[in-house]
Amino acid sequence: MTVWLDVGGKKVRVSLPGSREGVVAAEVDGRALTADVRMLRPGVMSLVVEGRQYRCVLDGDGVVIDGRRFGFEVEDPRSLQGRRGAGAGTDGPRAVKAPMPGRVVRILVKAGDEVGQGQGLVVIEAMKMQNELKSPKAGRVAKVAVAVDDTVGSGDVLVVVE
Amino acid sequence: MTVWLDVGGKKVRVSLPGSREGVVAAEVDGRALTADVRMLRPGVMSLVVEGRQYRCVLDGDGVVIDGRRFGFEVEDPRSLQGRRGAGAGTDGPRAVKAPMPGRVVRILVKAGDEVGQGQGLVVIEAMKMQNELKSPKAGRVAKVAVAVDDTVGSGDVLVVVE
Amino acid sequence: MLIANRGEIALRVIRACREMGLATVAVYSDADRGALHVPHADEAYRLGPAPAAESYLRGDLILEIARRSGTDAIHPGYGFLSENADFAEACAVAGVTFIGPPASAMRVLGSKTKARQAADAAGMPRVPGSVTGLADAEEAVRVAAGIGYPVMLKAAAGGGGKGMRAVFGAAELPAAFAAASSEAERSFGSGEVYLEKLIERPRHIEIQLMADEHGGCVYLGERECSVQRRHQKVIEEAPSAVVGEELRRRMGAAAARLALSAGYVNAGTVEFLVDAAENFYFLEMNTRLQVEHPVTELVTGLDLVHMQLRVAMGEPLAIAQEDIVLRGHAIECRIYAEDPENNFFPSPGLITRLVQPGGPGIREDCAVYEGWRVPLDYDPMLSKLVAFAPTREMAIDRMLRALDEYVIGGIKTNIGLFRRILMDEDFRSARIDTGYLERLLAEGTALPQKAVLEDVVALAAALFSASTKSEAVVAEVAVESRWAVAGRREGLRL
Amino acid sequence: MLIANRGEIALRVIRACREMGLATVAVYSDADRGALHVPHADEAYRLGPAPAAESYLRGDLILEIARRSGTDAIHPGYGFLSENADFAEACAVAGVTFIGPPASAMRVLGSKTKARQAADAAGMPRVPGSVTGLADAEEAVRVAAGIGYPVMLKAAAGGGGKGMRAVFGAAELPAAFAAASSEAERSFGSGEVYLEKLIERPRHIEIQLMADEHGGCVYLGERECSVQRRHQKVIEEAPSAVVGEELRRRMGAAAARLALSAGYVNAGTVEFLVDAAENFYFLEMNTRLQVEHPVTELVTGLDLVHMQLRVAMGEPLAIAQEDIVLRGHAIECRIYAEDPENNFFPSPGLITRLVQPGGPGIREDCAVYEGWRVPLDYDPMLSKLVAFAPTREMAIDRMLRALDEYVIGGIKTNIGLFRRILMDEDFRSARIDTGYLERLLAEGTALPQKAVLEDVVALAAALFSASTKSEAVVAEVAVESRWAVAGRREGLRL
Repeated sequence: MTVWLDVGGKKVRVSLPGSREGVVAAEVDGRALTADVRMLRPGVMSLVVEGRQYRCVLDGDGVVIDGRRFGFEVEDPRSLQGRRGAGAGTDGPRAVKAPMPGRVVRILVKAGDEVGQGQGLVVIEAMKMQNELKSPKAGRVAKVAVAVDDTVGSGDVLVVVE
Repeated sequence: MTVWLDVGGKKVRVSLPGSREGVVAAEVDGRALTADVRMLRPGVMSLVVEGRQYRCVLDGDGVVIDGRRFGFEVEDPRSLQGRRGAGAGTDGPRAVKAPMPGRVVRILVKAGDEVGQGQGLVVIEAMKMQNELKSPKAGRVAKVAVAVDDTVGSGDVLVVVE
Repeated sequence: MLIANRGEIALRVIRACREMGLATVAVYSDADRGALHVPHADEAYRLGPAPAAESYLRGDLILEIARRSGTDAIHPGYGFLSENADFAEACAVAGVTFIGPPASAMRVLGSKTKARQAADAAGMPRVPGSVTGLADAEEAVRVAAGIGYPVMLKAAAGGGGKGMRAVFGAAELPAAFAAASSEAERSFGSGEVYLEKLIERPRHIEIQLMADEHGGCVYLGERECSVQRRHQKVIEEAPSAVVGEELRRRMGAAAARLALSAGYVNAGTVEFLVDAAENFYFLEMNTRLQVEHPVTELVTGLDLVHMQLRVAMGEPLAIAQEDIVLRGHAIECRIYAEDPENNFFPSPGLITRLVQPGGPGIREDCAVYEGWRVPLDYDPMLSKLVAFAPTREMAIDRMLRALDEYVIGGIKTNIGLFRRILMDEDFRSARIDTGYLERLLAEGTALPQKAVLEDVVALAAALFSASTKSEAVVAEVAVESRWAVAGRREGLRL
Repeated sequence: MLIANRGEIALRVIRACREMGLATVAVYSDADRGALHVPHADEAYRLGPAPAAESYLRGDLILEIARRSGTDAIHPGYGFLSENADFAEACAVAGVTFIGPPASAMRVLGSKTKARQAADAAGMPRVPGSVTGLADAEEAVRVAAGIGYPVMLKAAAGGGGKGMRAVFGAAELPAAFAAASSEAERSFGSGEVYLEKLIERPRHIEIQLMADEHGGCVYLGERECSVQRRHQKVIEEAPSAVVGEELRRRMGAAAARLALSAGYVNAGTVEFLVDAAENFYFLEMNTRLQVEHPVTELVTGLDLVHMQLRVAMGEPLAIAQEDIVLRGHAIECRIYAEDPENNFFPSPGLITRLVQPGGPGIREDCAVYEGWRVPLDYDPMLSKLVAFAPTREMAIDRMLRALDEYVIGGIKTNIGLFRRILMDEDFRSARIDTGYLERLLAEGTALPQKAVLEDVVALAAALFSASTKSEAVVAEVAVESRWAVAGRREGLRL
């Protein structure tokens, strides 16, 4: 079985043999890598490679080793699209999104206002803390998408600065 | 859904509604019993009945509450056989079985020996401990089913005393 | 004993009650039916909806549950109703023992402004500033002009950094006043704020007190809580690296004098700022058990909750001042569900993986578990990880070892931040003050980390990915509800 | 640092090494690839098949791994090679530091018979008996006749109750001699046994020592280990309820004198029997770290493994005798995979459920986890649960609270036995001796237990049963291997 991965922005191809516990002779981008694999409980695995022991813990789309989290993505090799579009440039309009669920406490700007980079736009309260969301760039407020006391979800657009 | 159980030798019939989390209106042998049910993780459950809170932990065929283990068996109501036969009486031949896996270290009797109740028959070593298995009754050794250095499994017959 | 709180402190009090043979009554909001304090209690009652104002702050409901369950004592933990004198009074009226000071002492010492008056009366040094609450922004500007900038705005009723703002000039003051007042109103039900002079590079050092009903009062050494972010304590330790026997005695005696002057009973903490010249200034008094009490327990060998309960039963203190000896060093890290990479925004949600540290010298006061969804309605503290060792250096290294073992998956936490602080040379040399952490964060230096071979990471990721399907089943089962899963499967089969 | 051991002690040593910045090398038998000491180490190497004689007792393989991994020190833990002087010598020859006493001191003090000679030379009181090993059963009968029955047979090389037999008359002696000698041969590689007079109702009290290479030697108070079954310690505590300052000083000084007389270095324990009149008799010396060392750590505030490592690095002791002060009380319960209802037969197997206790004052030295299969090849100890509190009574009640929280599913354990002991009036009043537990077990009285409504039990069982299918999936996944499960599912789909 072959798994195509994106680990921290780098594409890797890993070939795994049929048996994936005990001594596993794998290949990473064609390089042979023999590991002694032991699943301790779901999501917690001990890997021994040339004597070196790695306790690996699965955390969503990341694996934690030695206290460091390495994000990864499984890629579908049949898909030719690759990653989604390169994303909005810094020049175009930028949406300021809620980084977590919460409630809108104060709105510090209105549509049409000129704002500087780092200027406060909206204050959200979540888990009893008020957090001020700042403008990612200098520009003009194109839109304020929320009102005071609105409940917002993670990722909801709050303000657009253009 | 109805579950027929044998809890510590007592037959019980429990009727459960379709939803089995949150406030559950059940019946135990026809008696209404309303409980607030919350599964914390697989095998660990909090039950609140009339304000009293019970942390219930599933342990194989038993449930542990307040440090006490209550064994139970799910019975198939369609089966008319009930429990297995009442079991060997104390008068007939009695098999002495290995209570756990181990290795036979010494055999203290041979077939035909007369033995008293509590007399040592076989010594088994397991987990670095030697354990002497004693005769459950006075009688005659009908059979010694193992030899020194045999590896035995849990439940294997070692000696039969008749 | 009814525990009018949630989370780790509710669990901690429940455990102490069990040890003393007291039956325990837990209360919970709708967000907390699955919280870990509930299954540890003998009885459990629903309070109300998730918001604290409709549940854990509803003293009337709590007293009604106490009555219904035949409970004759309430432990308020910290936060929520713990410093609410009206609730303490309502308990007294209802014939229920409130585990804490009498309402009268709470009124004098719990309000920051009144406590400052009491401190003045007791001849205790304090930071220059307004003694009473400020009527409005104009008064604030006037008072600030009198004592000189920089100044600090503070909530009269509060603690924990809420309703606090540092102000460096008159222009910022009106906005800061509005923000602090609104946050105070929201957090403590009172928008009263006052201001005082900002001491440069102060250390935050506090004295733990325990007083009985018979005029006995001991101090249990100090805690240093200088590692703060936005006025929230992040790391606490005992003892302080800069407090010697003599300073400890002076601070302890001053704190005890203040408490006795107000007829204080039970556990309390007097907070001080200490400047580079070892001058100490009274800051405020917390009239309750504090989050960071475990470090004091570890270095004194005492159990503060047991002591609280015995004092509340009317017993005299079983220990005299001269018997209290500090031994070893304890450090506490407050592990929060927050994202240090994203301005420390709270990160509530499902804990999909939990690998907790353990071993000698590690204590964890924690009430989360794998499969628990951290609600967004309350403080995002997940755990208090505490390391004890014979010396400060060993305690730091022990904590680093424990942090290496710790993995919390599914949500963001500040575990990496602690690793960085504990490896920082200034922290290790105890060159810290209340601005230390903000400066460290501003530096933004990356933490030196152990090298992990890229190929090994890729292999681990591939092995985990190859098992994603069964993994998904486990996660679902662990998390939502097995009933739901079973139902869904049956549905699929049709 | 190579840790030549397994289980909780290997993990405990690994944690200490990490705290001191030392890289760790674990070794494991085929039964232990999934054991918890492995994933905590920096490096891990397979030793051999499951039987200890082919793995953890193979000093040659261990030294080969040390060489291969470039390790220059070995910590032997307890048991296995920890008291093997030949191995200590082989380490020295190989240029590897053995964390323990020099082979010469081990030879003098590690053999029970030689240690008795050394004790006589050091003027230490001891129980009458044979000073040298017994050639055969005939000699045993002769010696026993000289000192009078009852007598105790003991393995010269051993400890932990293995190879021990109490004999009450000459008729039993030959069979007991054969059994003890064979068990000793099997456990320690030497069948040498000796005998001594059995003291009536003695308490087992031992002194913890730590000696450096510079002639420094301190005693770290005593532990009482009188609660034993078949000469195996079941509960240990510090301090002993019957040892006062003066007796402690006398026992400690005698123990230190013995150690110094043999050039002893590193951690060691001198065991005594203490009779009702507070006479103490030398029993034996254990030339290694002991299972029950945590109770000493909790009451002294020290870390014995850190001290072991520093001593082995050639450092002088950092603490003087007068600085060692005992504070509070600690109790340890050795939790075993064994069935108290069935003659305490070992109960290895799969841990299908694990709910561990926690909270203030609870330390658990443990290396098992949910999904771990306890192998039948080694000692069935699962965990050392330790409670610390200001007083003995509080420590007992704290332990009871922790035991109430503890659930180990899938295998039998002795948790219920501890509940019974800790609620027993004689134990609570410290009226204990080495025969106490056997007497309690012979009584067979049932433990008073909290009432649980039958209907609630039935409902819980029904709710669990209703979810059996998804439960089974989880158990499988947790336990065997997710790869196997995934494969099976795919198979089913075909």
